[in-house]
Amino acid sequence: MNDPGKEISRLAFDERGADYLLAVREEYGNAGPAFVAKGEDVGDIRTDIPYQLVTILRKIYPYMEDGKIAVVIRRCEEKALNELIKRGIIDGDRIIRIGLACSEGQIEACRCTDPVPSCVDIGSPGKGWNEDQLSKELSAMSSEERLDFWVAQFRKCNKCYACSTNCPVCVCDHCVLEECTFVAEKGIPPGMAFHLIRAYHLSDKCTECGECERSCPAHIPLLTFRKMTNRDMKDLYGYESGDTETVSPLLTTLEGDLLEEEED
Amino acid sequence: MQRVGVFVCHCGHNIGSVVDVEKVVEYAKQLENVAVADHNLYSCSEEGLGSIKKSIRENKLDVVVVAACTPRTHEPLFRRACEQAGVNKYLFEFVNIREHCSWIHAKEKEAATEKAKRLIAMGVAKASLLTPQKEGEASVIPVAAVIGGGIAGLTAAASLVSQGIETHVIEKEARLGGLLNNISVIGPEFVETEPLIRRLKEDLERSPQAHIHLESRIVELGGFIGNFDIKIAEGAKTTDFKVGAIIVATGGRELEPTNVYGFGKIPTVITQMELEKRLAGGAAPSSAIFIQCVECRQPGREYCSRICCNVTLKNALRIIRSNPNARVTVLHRDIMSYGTTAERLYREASESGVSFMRYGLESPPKISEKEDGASVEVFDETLNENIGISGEIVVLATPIISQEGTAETAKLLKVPADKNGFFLEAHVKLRPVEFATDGVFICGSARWPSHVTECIAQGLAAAAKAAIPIRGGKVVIEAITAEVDVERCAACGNCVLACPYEAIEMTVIDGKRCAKVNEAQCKGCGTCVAACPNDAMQQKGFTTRQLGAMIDALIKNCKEEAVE
Amino acid sequence: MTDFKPSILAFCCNWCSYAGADLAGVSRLQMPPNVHVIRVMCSASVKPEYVIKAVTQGIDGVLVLGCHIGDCHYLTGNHRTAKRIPLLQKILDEAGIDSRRIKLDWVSAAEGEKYQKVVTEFVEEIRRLGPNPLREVRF
Amino acid sequence: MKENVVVIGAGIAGIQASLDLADMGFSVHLIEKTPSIGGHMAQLDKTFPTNDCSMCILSPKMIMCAEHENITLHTYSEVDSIAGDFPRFKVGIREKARYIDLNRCTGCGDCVAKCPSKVPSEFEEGLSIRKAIYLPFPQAVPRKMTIDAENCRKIKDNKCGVCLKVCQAGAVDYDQKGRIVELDAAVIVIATGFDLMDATALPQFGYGICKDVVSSMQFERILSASGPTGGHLVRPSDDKEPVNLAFVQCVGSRDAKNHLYCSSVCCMYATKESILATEHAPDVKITIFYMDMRAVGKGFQEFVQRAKKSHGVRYVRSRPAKVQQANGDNGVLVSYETPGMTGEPVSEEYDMLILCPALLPSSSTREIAKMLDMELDDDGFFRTPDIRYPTDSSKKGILICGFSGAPMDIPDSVSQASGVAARTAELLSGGDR
Repeated sequence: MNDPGKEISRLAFDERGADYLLAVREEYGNAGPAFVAKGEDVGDIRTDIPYQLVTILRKIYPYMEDGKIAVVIRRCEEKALNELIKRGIIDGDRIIRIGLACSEGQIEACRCTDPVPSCVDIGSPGKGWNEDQLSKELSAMSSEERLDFWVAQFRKCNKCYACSTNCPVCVCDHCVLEECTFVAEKGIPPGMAFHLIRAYHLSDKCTECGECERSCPAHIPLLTFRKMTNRDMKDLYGYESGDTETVSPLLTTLEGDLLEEEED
Repeated sequence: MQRVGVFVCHCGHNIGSVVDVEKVVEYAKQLENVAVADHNLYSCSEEGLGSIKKSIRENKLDVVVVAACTPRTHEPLFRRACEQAGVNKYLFEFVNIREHCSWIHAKEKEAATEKAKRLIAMGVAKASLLTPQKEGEASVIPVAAVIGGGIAGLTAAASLVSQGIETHVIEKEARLGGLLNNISVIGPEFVETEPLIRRLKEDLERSPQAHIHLESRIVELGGFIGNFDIKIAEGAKTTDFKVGAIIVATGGRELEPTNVYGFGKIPTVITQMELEKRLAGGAAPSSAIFIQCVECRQPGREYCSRICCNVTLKNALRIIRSNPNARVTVLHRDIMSYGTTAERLYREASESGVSFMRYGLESPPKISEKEDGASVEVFDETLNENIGISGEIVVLATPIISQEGTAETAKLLKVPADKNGFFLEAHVKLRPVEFATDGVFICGSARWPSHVTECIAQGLAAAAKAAIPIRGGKVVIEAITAEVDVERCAACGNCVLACPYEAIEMTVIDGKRCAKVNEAQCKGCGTCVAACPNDAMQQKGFTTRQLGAMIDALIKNCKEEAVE
Repeated sequence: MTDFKPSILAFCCNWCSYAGADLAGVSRLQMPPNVHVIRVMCSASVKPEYVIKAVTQGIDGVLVLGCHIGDCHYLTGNHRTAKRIPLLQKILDEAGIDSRRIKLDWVSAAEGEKYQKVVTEFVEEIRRLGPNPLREVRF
Repeated sequence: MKENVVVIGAGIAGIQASLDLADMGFSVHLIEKTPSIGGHMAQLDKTFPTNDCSMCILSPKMIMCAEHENITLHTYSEVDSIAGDFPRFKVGIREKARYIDLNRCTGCGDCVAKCPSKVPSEFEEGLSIRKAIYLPFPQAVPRKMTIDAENCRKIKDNKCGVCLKVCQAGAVDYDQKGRIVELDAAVIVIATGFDLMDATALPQFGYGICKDVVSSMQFERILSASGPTGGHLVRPSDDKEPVNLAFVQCVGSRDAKNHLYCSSVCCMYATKESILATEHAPDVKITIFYMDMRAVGKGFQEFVQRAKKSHGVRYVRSRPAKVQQANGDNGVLVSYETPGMTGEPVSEEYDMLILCPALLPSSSTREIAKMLDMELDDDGFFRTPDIRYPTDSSKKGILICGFSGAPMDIPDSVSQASGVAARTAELLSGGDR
């Protein structure tokens, strides 16, 4: 593999006029997000690590008063970015996108159905996954079996909040899951409500990046739960998270003439 | 620690004969935060209220819970009693154990008693977390603006001025009068329009309270009830002023027929407006054919524009009156002469020789040009055959359509328009001259095609609605509004989109982006609260902690029962 | 399961369904004593979080009742309710919580009988479903 | 000092006028002859064209009237006398004896449960019964009982007295006397509304002869979820669900022999009732006999289209000539001519027939006109002579709104009612134009 850093640096600074670059860099044997100003050495850029740079972007953005920021983004990150732009949290005009197509292996790991960014700069477009095997199995189960499955899974939760901390679209600083207004049980594990409320909150913005599942130390199949909720959202309202135009159906009125009563 | 007092009502036999009130009182006494629990035969009677007030004072109660009937009728009464005893009226919680318990479980005394306990436990849980609230007030600039100087707008303005209220009239044309400038006589009583408009104009022109802006339009508008900022372009210059209320009276206009019935090709095929002009000039034709419902009441434009039949009846009679031998035919689909005088006009027209023929939407009249006019072939539903008629002129009765620029006005004022482009009032039945946005009102044909008398009545109605906050000098801001915890708010914008009243906007406070509720516009529905993911948005009197505590109380109860 | 006493929560909007419940009372329409009403200003203020809180801790069923579409006192508040609750039901189903434990319906201020019917049928439904399994689950 | 305004009639027009006048700061006295405010609108199941629940939207306004600090309700009261001129009228209000201490009655209804005397309910248009001590309907304002002396055994025959015994609030007072309240009023607003024409005067339509012929207001109650049948669509003769219904428009109106005018609202409410009926009983077939389909308001034409297309309502342009009992006791036989010059006589059988009678100026309209020596127009409505002031009567300071001036629907009545408030403010601020 030739060094993607050069190409990314060229795209970001020379071709697209960025002032900064946000990318994943390896340093001293550790890979992590790196924020590089124009003119600095970009170092050893890695594109094979599924890191959600948008999460970092969202966190540093309020402190960036000006300048254009180039970000290396996968399709899922691109969608997350769109969700943030739609909500006015990030100004899209200040972001330069460098599209990264995921590898076959990465697509498989995420059971990803939508792996190709709108503009591919790095990597070659792979084919999306059709279906998440586990969610298929769960759907085939009886309600009781499904409940048993999830109760067993959620019992493993040690309430570390890695899922929400690393989520690119979890935008709140103060999370209701840290309090007991809705989640009653104090202590660990936190019970079903914790995970259901998270599912509901993410229903109109989750991009299936899989970061929650990857970062879960208890190996709860959270990405499967996300995919199931997203499918519901699509079935009910034809809504898919990730573009800047469509407003969440949960916030808008029903279609049709307001003068007419819904026929039921 | 709040000191809660619980008062359980027997309501004579209504509650007492089903629910064991004494038992419930004993139960209430041991609930957390309850300082005192008592019962009354009728809590709402003078004696009942007196004993509650006495108990509030003697037991130094912070919060009052009454378990009785429904808050929908009795809450104001108990709130007043709380206030009289020195407790903020929002530190009161009503538990309904009559409509929602004793009356609907009349045969299950024990179960009803248990349910009453649970309901009271829930009420006490919420009450313990209540906080005092206060209705706010905002001052109102004692000036009104009327957009549109037609009959509806002029009436509204003249009424406001005559009530002593300073009023701006914003008219886009170079003179006042609107559509009536082109109509000399109006039906059904054949009243001349010129003196009508002239007197209204004179009323305004001689009053120092009236400001007339001709050739003007609004370019910017901000603010809310009591305090709107308006910028208008008046000819070449711009003017700013502030008003407390706005009346929209932009009217409607006659639809210019497209390529139907030979309009534009056959010179004797004219519009109703053109006929008005000719009749005003004294030129009555010797024969005329009116075609009703031109380009309306059909797919694409389904509505009936209400006034055209009566306009035709008026003009048909004007022709007959000036020339009793004139042949006048009205081709119609239904004659819409509703009410008293219009129906008499219809009768008079029939009796004076105007012939009325019904045509169906599926077989519209066909027109061809003739040397001295036009001839019309129409399928006569009564005779069940095609017949031919000729007339010196053919008058097309087209509908009133929405005014040019309605979409822009709607956008500036943040008010809705319906699918036909007419403004959409707050409630089609009971709030015909109001918009959902407080302080903005609507009248005349901008809302729906209306007769002159209807426009005048609506103009007066809008003037009344606009005058109410101005006369009061202030508007009361609901106590039960939404409020944002700025510290928590993640500025995700959900609430802004969810609010049915556009009462929330994004702002920056101390460098932090966050939502802001405009309390003057908030109606306290709580839609935004449910949309907020992290509890930053709260509805006063219905906070998530308060409702959460109610749910907790029921959960606790059902767990205890399970243990039993 | 004869001694199963379902614990049911109902959210009623102040303007229509609470008034409909009142009318049921005024008309002395009898119904099972398992439903506990929480009055809210609009069905759109019912946070799905409340429903989740209740069902995950053992409440057997939750009713959300609002004005009919078009009748909302707050113009279009209930339109949001009409979207949120079906999604919530799906999410609960995915987790194995029977979504029939949640019901959204519209009851106007004149529909005392409808209120009775909704309550009665819902209680019957919950009886059929049996106690909420999460009442027993200890985490 | 707040000026007094007396509003006569507490239907929707009177209620709206009172609320706006009160919000403007006038001291309003609202007079209503029945025990509760609300008028005809309270009887309606839904309102066209949105099918909004009528009580849902009216009841908050009724409660607001009762709660408003500037409004005094005089229910079960009538105007006894009016003297003087603008702005100094003297109004005598006759508060009829209710035999109930309004300060004590809590509206609990214990007395109603025990009262043995049953009377046809006016509110339910005679389709169900009420007691001699009663609340006219559940949402009544004020929520206070009334004893109807004509039917009370205690007052009439000095027997019974059970309500006194069961009333724990001590509110029953058989010796209560009516009284006259004298008021000064600057302005008087008349909102006396309409009465349905009694269709027994038109025997050809079978009302009062065939059991299954009902008036539109009766049908409205049958459709109402809180009505006598609990919202079940059944016909009177055998309580069975009708399969085939017909409406007759313009019964006694647009008719040279009876009332010339058009009542303005019947086409639309018949359409509404048709849609509602098919919602109650999806298989029911509906025919509307009409003369002109007057659907002139916002959304009305679309409403009629919806009735035709989605609810299968058949509109027939013809006025039935005769309605007779069908075979047996149930149903009716309607004879009419098909539209057109060569109209064929047809007879059709219907399970139930609904008449839409002329809506007449209410009886109070005539009484008040007489009392004030005011002009009525040829149709019996109050005359409003000057087009510039469509709510001003022929007498200065006496204003007219709603149906008492001319037939109109609810939004027009409400507009006029608000308009009256503006005119009052104009008249009383001296800036008369």
